[in-house]
Amino acid sequence: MDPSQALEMLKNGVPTSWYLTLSALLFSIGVAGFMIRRNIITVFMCIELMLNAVNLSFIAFAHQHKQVSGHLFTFFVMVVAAAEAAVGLAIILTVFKNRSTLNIDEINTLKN
Amino acid sequence: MNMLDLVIALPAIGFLIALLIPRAMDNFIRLFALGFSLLTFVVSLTLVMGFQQGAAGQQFVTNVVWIQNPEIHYHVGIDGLSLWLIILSTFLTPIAILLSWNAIQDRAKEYFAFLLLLEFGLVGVFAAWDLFLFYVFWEVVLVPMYFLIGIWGHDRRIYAAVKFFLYTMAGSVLMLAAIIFLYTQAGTFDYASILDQFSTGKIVLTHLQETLLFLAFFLAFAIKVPLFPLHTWLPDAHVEAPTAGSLMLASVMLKMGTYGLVRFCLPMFPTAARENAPWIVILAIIGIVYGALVAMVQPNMKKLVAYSSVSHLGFVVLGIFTFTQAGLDGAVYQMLNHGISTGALFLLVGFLYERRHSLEISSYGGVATAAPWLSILFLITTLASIGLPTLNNFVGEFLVLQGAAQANFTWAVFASLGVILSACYMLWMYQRVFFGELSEEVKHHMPELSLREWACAVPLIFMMLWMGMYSQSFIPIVSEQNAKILHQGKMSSPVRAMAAVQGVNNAR
Amino acid sequence: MDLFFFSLFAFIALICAVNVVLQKHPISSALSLVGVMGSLAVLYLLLGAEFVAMAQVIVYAGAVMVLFIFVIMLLNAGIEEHRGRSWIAKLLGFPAFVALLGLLCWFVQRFFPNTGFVKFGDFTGGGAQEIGYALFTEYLLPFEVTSVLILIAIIGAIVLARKELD
Amino acid sequence: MYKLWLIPALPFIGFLINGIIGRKLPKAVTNLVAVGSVVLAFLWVLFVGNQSNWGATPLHAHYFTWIKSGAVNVGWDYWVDKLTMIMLMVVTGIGSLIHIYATGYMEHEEGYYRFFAYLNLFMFFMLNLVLAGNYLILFVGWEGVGLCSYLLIGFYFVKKSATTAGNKAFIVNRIGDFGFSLAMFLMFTTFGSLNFAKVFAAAPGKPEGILTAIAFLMLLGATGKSAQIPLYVWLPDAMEGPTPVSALIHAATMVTAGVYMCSRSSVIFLHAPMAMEAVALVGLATAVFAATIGLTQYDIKKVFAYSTVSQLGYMFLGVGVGAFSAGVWHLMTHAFFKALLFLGAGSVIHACHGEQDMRHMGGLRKYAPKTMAVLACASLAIAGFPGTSGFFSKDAILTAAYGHAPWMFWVGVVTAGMTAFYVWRAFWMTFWGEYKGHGHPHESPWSMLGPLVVLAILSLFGGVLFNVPKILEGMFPPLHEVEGEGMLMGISIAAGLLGIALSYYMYVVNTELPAKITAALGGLYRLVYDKYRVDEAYDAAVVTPLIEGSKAVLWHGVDQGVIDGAVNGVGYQARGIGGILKLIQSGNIRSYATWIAVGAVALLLALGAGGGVK
Repeated sequence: MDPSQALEMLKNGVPTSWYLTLSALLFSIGVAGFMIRRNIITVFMCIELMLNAVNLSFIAFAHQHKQVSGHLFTFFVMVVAAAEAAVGLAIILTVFKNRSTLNIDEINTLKN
Repeated sequence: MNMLDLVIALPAIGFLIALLIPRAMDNFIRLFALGFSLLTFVVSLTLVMGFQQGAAGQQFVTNVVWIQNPEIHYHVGIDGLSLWLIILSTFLTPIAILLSWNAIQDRAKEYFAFLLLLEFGLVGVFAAWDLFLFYVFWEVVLVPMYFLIGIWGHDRRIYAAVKFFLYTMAGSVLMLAAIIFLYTQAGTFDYASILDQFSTGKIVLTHLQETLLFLAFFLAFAIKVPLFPLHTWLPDAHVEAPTAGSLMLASVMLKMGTYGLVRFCLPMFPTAARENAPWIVILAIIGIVYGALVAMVQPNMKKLVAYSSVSHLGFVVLGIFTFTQAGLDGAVYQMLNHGISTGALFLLVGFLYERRHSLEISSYGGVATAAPWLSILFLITTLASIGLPTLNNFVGEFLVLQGAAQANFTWAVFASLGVILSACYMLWMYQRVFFGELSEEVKHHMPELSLREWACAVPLIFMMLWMGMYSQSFIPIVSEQNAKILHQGKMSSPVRAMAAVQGVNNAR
Repeated sequence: MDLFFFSLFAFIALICAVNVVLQKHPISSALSLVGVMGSLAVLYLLLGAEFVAMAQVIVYAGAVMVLFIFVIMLLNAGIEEHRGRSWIAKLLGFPAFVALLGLLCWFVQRFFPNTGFVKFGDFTGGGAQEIGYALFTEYLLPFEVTSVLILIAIIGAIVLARKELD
Repeated sequence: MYKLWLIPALPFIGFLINGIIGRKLPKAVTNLVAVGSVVLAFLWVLFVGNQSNWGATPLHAHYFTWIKSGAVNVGWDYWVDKLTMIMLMVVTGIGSLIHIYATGYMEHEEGYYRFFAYLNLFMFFMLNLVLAGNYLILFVGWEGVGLCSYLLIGFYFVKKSATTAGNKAFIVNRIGDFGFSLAMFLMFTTFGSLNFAKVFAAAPGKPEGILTAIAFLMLLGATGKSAQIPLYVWLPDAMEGPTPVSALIHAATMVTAGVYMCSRSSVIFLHAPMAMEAVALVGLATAVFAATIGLTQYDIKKVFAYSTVSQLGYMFLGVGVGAFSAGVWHLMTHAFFKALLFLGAGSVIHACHGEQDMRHMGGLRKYAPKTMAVLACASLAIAGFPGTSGFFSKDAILTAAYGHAPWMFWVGVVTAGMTAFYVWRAFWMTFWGEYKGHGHPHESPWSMLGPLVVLAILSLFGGVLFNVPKILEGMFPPLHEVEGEGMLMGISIAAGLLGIALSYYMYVVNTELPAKITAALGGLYRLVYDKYRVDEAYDAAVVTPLIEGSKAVLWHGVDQGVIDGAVNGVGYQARGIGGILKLIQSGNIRSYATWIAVGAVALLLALGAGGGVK
């Protein structure tokens, strides 16, 4: 496929796979952030980032299949994310009150 | 709803009510548990009254659907094999409760509730006629016993409880697998229907399948029996368990294994059972002699009795796998005998423990001077245990050995060694505990039996004499059932007669 | 047109996402995350998901991120203290990350080679009406369940937050 | 019909009364119950005998089915024939006398009621043994008397030696019972029944091999109960029990049960010649062996104990050579004179305040002349003095032995000489010379002496009064006439008289001589004095290895080492693997995330390699 041909095709719009690729990239960035950051709030934001990446896939597939279900899943994910954010942040507050740190490396009560 | 259902239900109801009684009402819980178990016992006696000798199949049957899919029935019923074992359970539970009266002060409510739950499970195991139901009851029994050992036991109770639990689970998992396999073949868990399908040839197993299924069942039961070399959980569990726990464990729970062998292994897999009999019998005989020898050198009374159980249960397994009428009858009778006499031994050891707070033989001596009646009861029990004629064990041992002699005389020769050794270890222990000079410590801790203790011991002693002197009250219905089992296994008498001749030849 | 908008907002989203991860201060991360969400909302619009795009802006970029910023402020979270990472992480971290990215892209391309094209206006089923219809017919039960979930979350948050009052 | 059950039931009732409420009863009542029940049983035996022509036509009674399972069907059956009748008379008769004696002997003992309860229980079981109509009921009595023997040997249960002796008796007997029970199993598989009548009717037609096996196993049982080589070791130790017990159980009745059983099973033995030979050899060997030990002992009861073993050997010799009736005859006369010897010894011990060592006695003829007189009667009888009871029975056995194999006769004669020697040695050491003990010896009360006098009369004239071979005519093969019977008789009389004379010379005339002889014999004497160290040999060869082996190898080795080791090993392995896997659970969230990521990537790779989801 030569470039001109490709450009011609792009007139029709953007391939869905590009959206999916973007979603994958965002997701990977989220994973990387989750793994390298220590601040619990930032880690939390990386999770949100991953959720958003997944949402994007849902929407892209919804468009692809011309179905509304994907939107609804996204909707539910948002609800869950909102609930999670509320509870999660409340937990962070409590943890911070008890241990005066936001560094997840120090929050390792699960060990043993 | 018939009397059998009532016997199964009463302990369960008692268990639930006991849980609702406030913790503070300690004595009421004891009375309640005793009353309920006695009631159960009385109701269970109506089973004996109503049992019709000579009737075909089981009696007091209830068969209702319990779970729709897969179809599992609440199918219970009794026959000559299970009747006495159920009576044994209901007979011993009140005694177990009564003997724990003062010994258990800590968490009395749960303790007595667990005893009732145990009774529920035991009666259920012996009554269940649906393989799945059987398995459920089998596991129900495990739970209260685990806690009885783990909470109210002695120093190493956790180790013992876990060992007991894991050993038994290891076996029963295999049994579950076998039960499920049978379900895939027969399309039902109903034991009567499965047996029927076997006999009409609807289920045909390959030789390998039959052997594997037999082994799966056998292993579960052999661990419970326990058969050498799967017995090492028993001494630990006995030593650590509270007295009532040891009593129920030795007297009834071990019988679950031997009951299973007779109930399931022989009728369902007759060929595999017969093929595997030689090595099983050898293990049983090793168990008889080995258990006796190890019992002889135990410094701890409960361990000694535990190893003696290994020896005695060896006789039961031996009897079962002789495939003779006498051997099988003797084995079943020996189950009951062992329940009574070893139960009594644990009971009396428990009395000693309550007085002196030690299970070591060496911390006793001269008890006969301080507590003559206790010594006499112990002596009678000891004699029953070593198989003195006119006491119960003799009848069972005689029949088992007679059966073994008919099957293969060499077996009888080696198994009889156990009879000699049993006298060695029991009398030696008796001498060291009861005879000799009375030491100061023993003297001050050895009151004579209390009324409650008499009430516990006398029924057992009475049963020893009754079962030893007039076995005809018990054996005929057992015999009838065993004849059916032998017949189902198509083990015709010519085969046995040949085996008998062979045995005679071997002896020459 | 599509290509332009896609490229622009995809680029913004990626930059912001990288920023979320790389910024030392949580506040910066949070603001970058708002950027990601905003640009995603535009992409949703491109995909014909009007309702979701609005919800994204209102719920995510608005409510959730405000919550984050509240917490950051409340805790006065500063720059995270930096400690040395293990040499394995240093050595393998970045290559592994690139490998992961590559793997995912390769996957997308491999398994979805001939997907269709996204053209604004091709799909109009994402309006509030359609969503609402689906929500109250086919997805009624999950919808109700989410409401319970939200309720639980509220109560949970209150309970957790109450604790610090004692 | 004749209410045979009443015979054992009477002592049993006595046992129940004394055993349960005996502690609260006054001594007179205890005496009455104990003695009365046995005397009544004796009277009932006489009544039954009188009514039934002394068992000439056997009586049979079936009370209830005891054990029934398939073909095994054993009833509680009694069977009375002439042999039973003799045994019943001996047991209840001598039992009554010894009970009366014991009321005097045990008067000052603790646990008086307990003693009589045991004694009555013993009578119950012993009567069961002799009345039994099948082998299993016989076995009931057999084991039951063993139990009572155990209880009575260990009567002074505070003494360790007594209880150990009791255990030894029980366990050694158990080894015998092992043989007996195997004999029963084999018998049942062969004959399909344990009933005497059925077994004896069927026995002649069965192959000799099986009958020999049964007979050998029965012999093993008999050697246990009747203290023959190799299981005789318990009987000398059994003298730890009170003296009436030694007299009743360990001399007159229980220990003869083996002889009784062999005679009872004569049909089987007669068809198993090899076993017969073995019985004779065992009996003869035991007779000599025990007699040599008897020569050296100083404890008066031990002397008589070895004498019992030796005399039981005689009975077995009689049975073995086919002279069953002679064996039973000797059983009876031995019951008379040996009971008397023991009771007399008891009287002597009583007189000497519990002293049993003959070296601390002597000169008692001045203090206890009546005891001396009765003991002289018994000693004459056991020495085979012409006309006494022992003379007839022993002579019958020796004559039969000569008919079987002359060398057996000669060994028997030598034994007879030794017997006369050691019994009279005891007699002289006790009654002649000077008193060397402590305190003042005294004569025993009449409650003790009365039975002694009766027994003395029986010892002297029992052989004439009861001609057992004549009574039992027809039950057993007749005793063969032997050429030169008169000469044989003369030889055995001479041997007995020689023994008496030698003992008189050594222990009355020339009292220095024994010490010189023992010094000359040296090690040999020590060996005999230490009873050939058989107990020690058994200990070293059987008991110690069994106990130590069980402890070290079976318990610690197999049980705790191998089996539990394997079980716990599985547990430890599981724990070890868990310990390694535990490292993953570091508690560090980011490492968890890494693991998840790794897992996801692995999944993707797998999917990619597999060609994706279809």
